Amino acid sequence: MPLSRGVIPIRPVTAGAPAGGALADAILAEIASALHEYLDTRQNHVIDLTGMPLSREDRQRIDAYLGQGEVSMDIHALVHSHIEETAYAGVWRVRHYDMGGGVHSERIEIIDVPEIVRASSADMAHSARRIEALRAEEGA
Amino acid sequence: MNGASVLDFARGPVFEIALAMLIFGIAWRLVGIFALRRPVDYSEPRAGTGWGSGLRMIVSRSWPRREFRERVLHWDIVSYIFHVGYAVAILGYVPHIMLIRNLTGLQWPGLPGGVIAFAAGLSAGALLALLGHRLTSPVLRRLSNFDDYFSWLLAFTPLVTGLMAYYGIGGNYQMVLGLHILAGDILFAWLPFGKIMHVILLAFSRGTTGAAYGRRGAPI
Amino acid sequence: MNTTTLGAGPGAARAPVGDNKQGSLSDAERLDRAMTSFLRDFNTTSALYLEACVHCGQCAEACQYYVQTGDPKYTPIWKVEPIKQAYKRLTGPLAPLYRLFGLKKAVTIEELEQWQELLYDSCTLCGRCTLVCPMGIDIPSLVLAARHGMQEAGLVPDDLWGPTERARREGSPLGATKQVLKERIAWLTDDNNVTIPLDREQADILVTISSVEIMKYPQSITAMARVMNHIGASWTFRSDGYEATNFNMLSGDRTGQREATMRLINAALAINAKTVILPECGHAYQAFRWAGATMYGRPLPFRVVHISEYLAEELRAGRLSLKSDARSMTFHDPCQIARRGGVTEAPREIFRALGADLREMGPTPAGNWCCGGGGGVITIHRADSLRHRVFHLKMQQVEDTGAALLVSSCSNCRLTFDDGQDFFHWDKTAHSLVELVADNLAERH
Amino acid sequence: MTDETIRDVLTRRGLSRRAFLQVCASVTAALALSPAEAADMTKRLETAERPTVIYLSYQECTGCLESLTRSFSPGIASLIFNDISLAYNDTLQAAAGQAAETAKDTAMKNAWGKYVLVVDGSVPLAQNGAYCAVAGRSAVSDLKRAAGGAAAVVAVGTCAAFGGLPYAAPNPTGAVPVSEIVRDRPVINISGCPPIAEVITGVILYYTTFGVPALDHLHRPMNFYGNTIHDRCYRRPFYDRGMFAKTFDDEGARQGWCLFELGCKGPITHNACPTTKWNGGTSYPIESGHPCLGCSEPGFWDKGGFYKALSTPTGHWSRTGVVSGAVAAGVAAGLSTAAVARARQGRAQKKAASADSEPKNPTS
Repeated sequence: MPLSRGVIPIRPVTAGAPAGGALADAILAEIASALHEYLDTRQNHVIDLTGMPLSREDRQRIDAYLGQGEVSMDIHALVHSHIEETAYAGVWRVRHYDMGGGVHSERIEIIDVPEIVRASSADMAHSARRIEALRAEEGA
Repeated sequence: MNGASVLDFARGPVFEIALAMLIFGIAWRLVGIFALRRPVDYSEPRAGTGWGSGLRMIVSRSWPRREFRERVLHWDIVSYIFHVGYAVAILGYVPHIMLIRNLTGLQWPGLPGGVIAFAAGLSAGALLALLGHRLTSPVLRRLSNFDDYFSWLLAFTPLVTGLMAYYGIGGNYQMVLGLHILAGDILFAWLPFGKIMHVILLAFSRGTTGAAYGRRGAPI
Repeated sequence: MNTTTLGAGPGAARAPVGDNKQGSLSDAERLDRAMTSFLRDFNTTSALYLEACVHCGQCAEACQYYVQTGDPKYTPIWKVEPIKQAYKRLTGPLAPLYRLFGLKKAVTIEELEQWQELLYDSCTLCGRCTLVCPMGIDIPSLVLAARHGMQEAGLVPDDLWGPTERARREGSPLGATKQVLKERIAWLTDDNNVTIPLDREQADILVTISSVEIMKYPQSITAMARVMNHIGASWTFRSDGYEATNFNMLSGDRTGQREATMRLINAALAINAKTVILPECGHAYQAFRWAGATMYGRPLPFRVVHISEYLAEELRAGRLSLKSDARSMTFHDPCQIARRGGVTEAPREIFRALGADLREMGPTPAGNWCCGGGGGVITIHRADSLRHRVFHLKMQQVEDTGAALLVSSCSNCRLTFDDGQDFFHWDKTAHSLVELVADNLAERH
Repeated sequence: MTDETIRDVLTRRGLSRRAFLQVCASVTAALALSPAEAADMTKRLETAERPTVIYLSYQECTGCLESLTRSFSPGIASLIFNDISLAYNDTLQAAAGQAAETAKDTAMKNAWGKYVLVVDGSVPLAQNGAYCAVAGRSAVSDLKRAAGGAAAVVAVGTCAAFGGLPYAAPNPTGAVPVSEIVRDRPVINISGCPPIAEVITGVILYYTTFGVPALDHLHRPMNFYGNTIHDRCYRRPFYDRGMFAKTFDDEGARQGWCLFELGCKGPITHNACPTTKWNGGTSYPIESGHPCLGCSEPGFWDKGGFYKALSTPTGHWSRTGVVSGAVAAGVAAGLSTAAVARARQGRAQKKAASADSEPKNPTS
């Protein structure tokens, strides 16, 4: 449990407060060109926001611009991941949460469907084996 | 020697030695001058003892008299840019104020880093211009000796290393910071032994002439 | 008259310039004497000055020799380089370090010989450099100290040494002996119908004279007498103490300087003078007003004033009344009286009393350009062409005022102006302030 | 070596490729890899053999291991490290005594020449290494033996990397960092007191896929130690604007101003704290209001005090002593040089007087 903010009179200051929203513009430009790139070459593009020194304004602007799209998914694998399409088709926001519930990785992917959503052939083969095994067990 | 050890060295023993040399040298030079014979002037003063004029001249000679401005003011201004920039960088930068507080217990609010960097940059530019002037003016070439160039170098090095440290130029920050502090140490240690001693002698030499002229009632 | 040795105009026969050394000492002895003298002179004040110089070179910009020639050797502080060098090696607190690291070489006899020109020919001790120096270094005082050593070493320019040596021998540099003075006063009294008291046994005021006046401007003596008489002062000239010029000081001859000073002091003491008036002579003012008591070793028991100061006092006291002379005038402040002497208001009070249209030179009094003849320079003939170059500055400054009349209060300046006027075929003549006053005395009713 | 890949291990544990991709995302985010590098790493991890890690501890406080295992929320990477790769660690394993030694020997033999040797703690050399011994062997000989079969050595923590606390003056045990002992293997220093868990695991995974990462002059991976705390500190704007907390409880401290004046060593400390943070990304010391101690830098114990501003002298000598000594010496020097000058002047005066008693001047 985090200590109550009232106990210790600390007012945390968010990172990079005075930086302005310059980075948001650069990211939006990158998204636009990545969409063209994907249409031309089918080459996907990932923008990893995790290590970027984004200011509060940057985040607000990115959120405001990208908005919410039609698709929203959750993955419950090793950890929880949340994936949602933005208001722009093919522009996805992918967030991986760590075991404590914090975001450990946050990225914008430009692709038709994010890689992590697809079921892998190996897993599908494994599934097939498991179903056959189950049926064999039931049949027996 | 890596950056960390240069930094520790500069902040540690070298600083102490430099501080000792600074104080030792100033005491030596001032006592050495004032323990010489003192001239006695029995003439009847026209206007008091001249003390007031001495004090006044310490201040007034900081700006050239009207009659000389046409010929000297431009270089005076360059020199002022150097000196004021230097003073702003030394006295306005919080890490420096920390040092002063550590040494004297005095402190005052600092200035933003950008202001300091601007002042230091101007100061460095002015210092370069002054060197150019010294190297090209026949008068200055005639007068200049080792002390002039060496003192210039020792004044310039902390500025440049300080700016490098501020802007993260030169790779290893610890090394650059260490060199900056080392350069400051060397400047400290050298101060009393070369022309930079003028920061202290200035008041005495101006005051002496101011007082002498003052008691004569002569313009200063 | 023996004035040809002084105001050599164009084409005047030049005195033969020897090797400009006095005596037959060996070089080593000369050097040793110079160093000994330098050493004796160092004190806290000169030490401060020699330590404080930052080699900024601004003094050059104030010096007429540099300004007119652009030659860096005329930079004022460079002129005292040998004494600076000696100081740093021998006396300064860091002298052991300087010697240890060989940062300053020992002064050589060649350097001293080379510096003779810089110390004598190209410095009038005018002190303009003192006013520009950011460290406030009084360079003329250092030049004087250096000249002491040069004199001890017998390295004074012959042309300057001549009158200096004569002053020692005869009591006056230009041959104005006691006998000459008496004769001169006798015929001035006759010619001008004026009472000129000489050798009165008691008087409140001892008036002194410059030998330049005795030999070249005798009318100045008459003028002084008329003014003093007009005021009704108790005054006298003394044949045992009249010569106010002190060429010995200019040469660097301490012994002679002291002797010349003591003659005036003793004469003043003999008549119980309350006041000694110095004539229109700049260096006399330095030598007696400011250095006199120090030569005496204690404060003088009488006050010393320049004639212009005295006249201003009497104007204020109402004992001197003048007619109006509304001509446009400009005043040349003599360096040693104004800039280095502190007498700046007195002459202006006199001009106001005359109702003159005073057109000040720019700049003056502090920044005034020197006439170029002070400090003994006027006597050194080999320096004539250099002196004429710097006189050009002065001439320009006078011309710029547009004043009809040029007045000064120093007969040495006047001599220099006369010479320059001659050389440049200039239409301006320098006049004496005292003579101007004498010519405008109001009638007593 | 096991011939198993990391992917295989995850599959065996019933985790899908999606879980694997989550792992990769975690690792690449921690390493701050570019998207292209991240894609490359994902591909390589798919086929990379599971690394064997042998973890040895010498003069240390176990804080590094605590960081690794007891962090607020164990990260994915540490899960991999602890549960998948770790072949030997005397603190974590159940075995003890002879059984533990045998386990270690077996692990080393099985992966001889291929394992990653992680060392935690400094190695004492004084008294023939008697200050630290494991199973009757001194730390130094134990380390030399283990390093003999290692593909690379990872020195975890400032003690192993730079000597750390045992190395602090006067260093009674003669402690040295691992790099002083191991000279014929690549040594990767992961400094910090302790280091960040994600950094330790990230570096090991990076080594597994790409080999030795780019290192700085102190052999620390540039990925994590390439920037100073100051470079990425969210309080940096306050530093630049000259706004500093003066004490721990003043308004500046409450407003989150720069802690430089309180001794922050951020400007000279290279670490990933501001980006990776601690306790599962919760915060890092400066965010908690405490200046950076500079724990990932060599000799941080001996820099004159944690709360002394970086620009002030470390001050090992007495200030009063230095100042008064210098003043006294200066006055003495001044008086003596002046006395010498006066004596010289006196001699000159005498000489001039005797010269004056002879013919008065050079001309006569």
